[in-house]
Amino acid sequence: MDITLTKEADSLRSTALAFAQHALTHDRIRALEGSDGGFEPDVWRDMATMGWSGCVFPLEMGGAGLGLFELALIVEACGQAALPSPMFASVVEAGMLLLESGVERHRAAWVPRIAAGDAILTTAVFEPGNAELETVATTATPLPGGYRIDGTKTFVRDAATARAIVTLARCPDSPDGLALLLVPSGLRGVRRQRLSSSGGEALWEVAFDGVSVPATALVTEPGQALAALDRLLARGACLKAAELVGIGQAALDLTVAYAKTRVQFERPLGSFQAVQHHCATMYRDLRVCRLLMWEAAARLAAGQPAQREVAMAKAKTSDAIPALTRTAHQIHGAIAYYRDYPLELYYTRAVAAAAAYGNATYHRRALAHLLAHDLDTFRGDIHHGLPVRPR
Amino acid sequence: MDITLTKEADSLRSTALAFAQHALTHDRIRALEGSDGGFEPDVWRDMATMGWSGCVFPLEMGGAGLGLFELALIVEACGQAALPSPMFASVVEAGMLLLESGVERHRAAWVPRIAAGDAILTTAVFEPGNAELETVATTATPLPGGYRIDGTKTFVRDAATARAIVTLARCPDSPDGLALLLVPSGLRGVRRQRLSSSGGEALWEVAFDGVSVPATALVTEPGQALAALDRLLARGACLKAAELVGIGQAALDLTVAYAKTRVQFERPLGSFQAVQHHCATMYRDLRVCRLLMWEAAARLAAGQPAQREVAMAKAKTSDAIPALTRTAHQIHGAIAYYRDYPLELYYTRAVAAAAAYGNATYHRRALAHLLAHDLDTFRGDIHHGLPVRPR
Amino acid sequence: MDFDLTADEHAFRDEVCAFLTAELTEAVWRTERDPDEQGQWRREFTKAFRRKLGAAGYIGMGWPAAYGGGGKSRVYQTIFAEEMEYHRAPGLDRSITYVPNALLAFGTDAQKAEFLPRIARGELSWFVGYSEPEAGSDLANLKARAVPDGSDFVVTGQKAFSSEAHMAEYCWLAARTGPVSPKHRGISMFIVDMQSPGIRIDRYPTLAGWTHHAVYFDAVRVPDAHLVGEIDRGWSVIMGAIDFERAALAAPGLVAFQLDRLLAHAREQGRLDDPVLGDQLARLATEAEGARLMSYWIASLHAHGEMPQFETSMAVLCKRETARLFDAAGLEMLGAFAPLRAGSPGACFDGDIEAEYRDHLYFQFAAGGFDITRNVIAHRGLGLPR
Amino acid sequence: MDFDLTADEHAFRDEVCAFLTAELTEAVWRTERDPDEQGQWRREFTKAFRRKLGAAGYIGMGWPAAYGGGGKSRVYQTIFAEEMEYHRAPGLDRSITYVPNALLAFGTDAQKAEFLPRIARGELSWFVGYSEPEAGSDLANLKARAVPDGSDFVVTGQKAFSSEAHMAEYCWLAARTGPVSPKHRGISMFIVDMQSPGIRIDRYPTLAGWTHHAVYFDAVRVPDAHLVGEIDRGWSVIMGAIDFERAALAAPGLVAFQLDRLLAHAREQGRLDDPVLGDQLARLATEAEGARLMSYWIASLHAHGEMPQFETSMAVLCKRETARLFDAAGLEMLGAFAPLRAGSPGACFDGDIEAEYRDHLYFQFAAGGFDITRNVIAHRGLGLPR
Repeated sequence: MDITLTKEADSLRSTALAFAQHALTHDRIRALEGSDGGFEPDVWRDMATMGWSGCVFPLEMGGAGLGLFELALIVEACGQAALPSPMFASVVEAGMLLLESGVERHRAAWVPRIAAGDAILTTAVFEPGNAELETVATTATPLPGGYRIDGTKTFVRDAATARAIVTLARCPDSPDGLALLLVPSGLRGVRRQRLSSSGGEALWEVAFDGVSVPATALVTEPGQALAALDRLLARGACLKAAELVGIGQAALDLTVAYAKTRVQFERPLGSFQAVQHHCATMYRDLRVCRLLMWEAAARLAAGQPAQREVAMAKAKTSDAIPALTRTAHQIHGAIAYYRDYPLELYYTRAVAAAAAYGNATYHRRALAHLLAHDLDTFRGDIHHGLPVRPR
Repeated sequence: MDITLTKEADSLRSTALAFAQHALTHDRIRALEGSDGGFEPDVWRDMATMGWSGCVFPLEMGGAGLGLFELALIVEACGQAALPSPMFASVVEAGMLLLESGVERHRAAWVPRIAAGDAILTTAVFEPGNAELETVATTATPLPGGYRIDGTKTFVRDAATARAIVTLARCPDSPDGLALLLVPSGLRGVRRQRLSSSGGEALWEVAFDGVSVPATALVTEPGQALAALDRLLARGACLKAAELVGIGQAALDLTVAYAKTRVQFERPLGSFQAVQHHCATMYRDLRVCRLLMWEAAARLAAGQPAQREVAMAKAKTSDAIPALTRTAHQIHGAIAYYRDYPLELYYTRAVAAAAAYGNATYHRRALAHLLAHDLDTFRGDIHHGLPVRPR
Repeated sequence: MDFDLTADEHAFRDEVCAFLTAELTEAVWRTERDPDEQGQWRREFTKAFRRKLGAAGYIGMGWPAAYGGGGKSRVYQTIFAEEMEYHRAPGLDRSITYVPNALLAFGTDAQKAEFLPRIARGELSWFVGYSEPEAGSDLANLKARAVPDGSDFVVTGQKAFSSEAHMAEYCWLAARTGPVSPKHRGISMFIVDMQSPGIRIDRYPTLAGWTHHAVYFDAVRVPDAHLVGEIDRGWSVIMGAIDFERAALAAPGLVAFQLDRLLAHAREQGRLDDPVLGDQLARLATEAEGARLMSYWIASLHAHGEMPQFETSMAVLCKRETARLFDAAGLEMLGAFAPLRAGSPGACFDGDIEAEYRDHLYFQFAAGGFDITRNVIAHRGLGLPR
Repeated sequence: MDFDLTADEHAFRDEVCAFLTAELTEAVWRTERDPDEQGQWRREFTKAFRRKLGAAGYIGMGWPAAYGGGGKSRVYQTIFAEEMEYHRAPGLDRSITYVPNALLAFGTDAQKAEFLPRIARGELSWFVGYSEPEAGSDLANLKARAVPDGSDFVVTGQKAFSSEAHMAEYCWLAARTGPVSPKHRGISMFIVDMQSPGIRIDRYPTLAGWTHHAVYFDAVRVPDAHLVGEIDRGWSVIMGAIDFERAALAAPGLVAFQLDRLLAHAREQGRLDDPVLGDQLARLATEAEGARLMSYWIASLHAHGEMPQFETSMAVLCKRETARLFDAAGLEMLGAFAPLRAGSPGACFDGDIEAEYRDHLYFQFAAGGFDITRNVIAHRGLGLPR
């Protein structure tokens, strides 16, 4: 047991944060929010040069050979800086999916380009009115030599800049009834509409209207889509938790800095006990969030089962970090109510990250499901074995 | 709409509180907690003389002709003073049950004696392991000219001092399958065991082992037991909410008084902003509890449907008042951790009153049931009619 | 003690509800909204609507008959405010709640005669010039100065967080006329014509989407006759009028609307029988009922001639904390779709829940806010020492 | 970064668990409980149990080898503390956590030689004489005095809230030797033999059921040799040793036990699939996991040679707030049966949940408590001004 960052990890985090915090001005970040791309290509190139886009990929594919835990630290740093990039779409979603579950053809073709930052890919999983994945309505109908894809996907990240979209569809050819297909985004019949959304991500609704792809578009071996999807969802939830931790840290830092300098009633705001107690609670909650997120990320990185830990991390961060940003605003007062004060960046990003990959209610339902059906997993690795002393 | 106490009601409340707060010393209250009777007979006689035991009964039965709302004010005052009495068992439970639902024979025989404080009656409704009334296991088996009662009841108030116990049992003779029977507590086969319980009430488990009663023991007309029971449960929940409001007021008063005088770090404790904010929250919550309780009591008193209001009042008080007593202790610190400080009286009574007649979870389930099956009632009398503007 | 509306009150409520339903048609909702404005109604529409409120007799309801008032009790005013909030109607703000009541309490006869009839007709919008960049919660710290010069005062300074300044005919201004210490002394109140030379208004976008204003006064001349109350004694006007604002803020229509919206959503989704959601809606409905009762309790006290003070602050706190519970719970209930904004595919209620989650942030710090209000309750309500 | 126990740590954990399971048999639970004692074990049993802990090598685990210590990292100490709490075993308290570490840090060589071996063997119970009636959170306000007289000090005063005073061989005493102002100066630390003439102990029943003590010192003589640290500089000893106490208090075994108990109850009642209960248990389990990680995070920092300070306070706060969530949730889960106490028909877990709901009240105010701990986090952790 050793819950501390290694020197290397700590150094990675510091480097990432220093870069992320200086990459863009707040004005530029705000300006990017409405744009089609949603990020600054030059900054993404720099991130690739520093090895972040390749961080989690093997050396032989041009990556840095690090793991999911290090990726979480980078995502946290980007969250803390409110820095937009296609990291989530291209690396966390599509890139890692291809790395872990992709057939050799696609892995070899795309992972090195994703790692190098040369190509951006994304995924299309969720559907309108059906965000909880209970059913998938998009279909991949077998045609001679390929498939025809019909359906509408939503919450597709960076669809305007992605070369291709790894798309989930029902498919009768596969034993699990599902297929993940790589759809070049310029194909005829692929249409996209920008979602207007809280936070800084460029999210899209993407409609596939009789889109034809060849049989080689299949990303995973038959019957492997569901497993790949499970891993994608766990990874996405964990890394959104990491982003939330970064958001919370930024909101707390802004608040403490403001409380130390703002004077009201002839005293620094931060000398009022109510403000102190709010800040202490924020700090305590943030620490708990960070530890839960670290645990989930470390288990995923080690390939251990992490259903429980991911659900706990995402449930807790999705509740606590938006609450923390509300308290941050309460302490700031009117000054932070204006768009030119950076706190609002975190306020809105907390809403978006809390809702992405399952909000707190969703993940508590997942935990309750474990409780009902798999008590040992619910209780975790370190437990003492029920029943307790029968008294 | 007029949410203020009438002069008469306000005066009744003041009188009741003044009496209740001076009737017994705290030491005496503590000493009574373990005793079989659980209350001071002299004090109960005084309460009867002042008309409290008769408050809610009609003039022609020796009562004061007031209503349930006034009774709630008296129960609140007794809660605020931690004053034990058989008011709940004899008046709220058995007396009002007989008044509202009893056959003439029993009503005429018992209500005047209950009103005068000459006789104490109680009810036996709940059963061990089965506190939520989903099923009743106690049986009233028809015999020639009467019934044989078998079963065990729990949470029977004041069983040691009650002359008779109005007992709920399954009974094949009744259209609703239930009967309420008046069982003299001295009958052969009636055995009682004191529950050791948080708070000041004398609660008992009462076993009926082949107890024979005549056919005239039936308290209600056939088929009326369930309706009588529904009213009893609503009344009990509302008046436990009233008791909780009294408990909360006492805990807040003790805390504010202590915070004004206790000096720490060369300042009155109450000058610390954290203490001020705790107290303000207690006060706010207490006011909400009182208004919800008033509303429930006023509706019950007027004979209006009050499912929603009673459930809200009991759910909120059962959550908020125990929490308030915890905060009261947090502010007091070590001094109130000792038994000789009166705060513990309220701490333990809050637990007992919150659990009696359905705790917060129970009443929220009742509200959720309304939500699912009777949305209009869930929303309350004053609502604007769903759906809201469709935008 | 009566928790039901009387027949008269019920009729009044139905009348207001019918008025608002008739005025705020679907077409109006389509054409008159403006995301740049606080409250999100076009400013011309707000001004026109306020005139309609005046014509319908809803503005002076509680004033003495001598000033054209209807002499209706606070219960009616609360019913009116509840309906206005529930229907999210424009125009019920400081211009008709705060300023006329402050004028009635502290104005000269001439000032009353000059302004009250026009306010009653809904003709005037007011900007309340209190806050400054360095004077928020600590209002007495304000620095704007008014210097006597002949029969005028000359005002110079800057006001911040200035709601409706861009559409106001007049400003209800606090400025320093006397010494800086003790800070609460030396403040005076003025009525300033917003057409006066020397006034400049800047716009600042808020995170809620709408535009707020800052107002700069550069040697603006205000006649003596528009000094309200005694010179250097403006603090007592500010303090004495606080309750007028609070009482309006405590109206429970917002949380009633928030509850009904979530219920409508749950019903539409067939989730009224979801146990976890049911438990949460039970909690929220209970809090909403508490907030409603608090509001009518304050109204009842006023109707009995009592003068609730910290109790009104408590009612505002209760209403606003409850509204914030609804804001967060609403997002949670929308799940993955919570962040979607107006016009976006997939947005529920046109993104209103997320928009309000941002907008209502000011509940937590403005007009006292959650922390300062707790101070007030502790000091004035419980007598705890400073 | 490794969230799993190493093989060695796992083995140690299993060993401690086996030791405690073997020692705390059903028979022991039946015969050795005493509701009059804090922790509810008979005092003789607690003392005997502590000797067993000593014999098993669990007491000096973290001390330097020179003093008979095992040199085991804080992770092992946390594992041990977690197991002790989970099994609700007696004896892990200030006598083996606080006092020996304070002695190691501040004692003379002679004091270490005199006391450490006996502490390591589990022979000594200590009463920590800090709090007084007027010196609770404001500890520097203490009034007990120690006056030099020849080669002794003469101690007079009163101590309150004195855990284990009735069974202690020694007192670790804070008394005033110097000026009253500034309050933090002029305090000195002493080791006092509890058999000394002039010591009287009174008993006070607590609301938790057990008996607490007050200790009266009437001209009690303490030899110079038992002064700890410099005269008048006791405050730095108190402050320097705070972390020793905090680290032990942060152990997460209590909340793990509380969670498992509720899970056992839900399973027994066939309610593991109740959605509302499931939602609540999901929340509680998440908080419990957070508290566990906080505790091992602190241990990891120590194992790396870092010196966490306010972080340890934060871990204690987190553990204790979580425990209080469990206390209230436990009562709620028991429903109507929640108030029933030990021995009563119908009592679940022999009334332990209600008893702990009372007992754990002290979490909220003792050893800093929730409010003072937040002050500490704000000042030391975030650097907010006083």
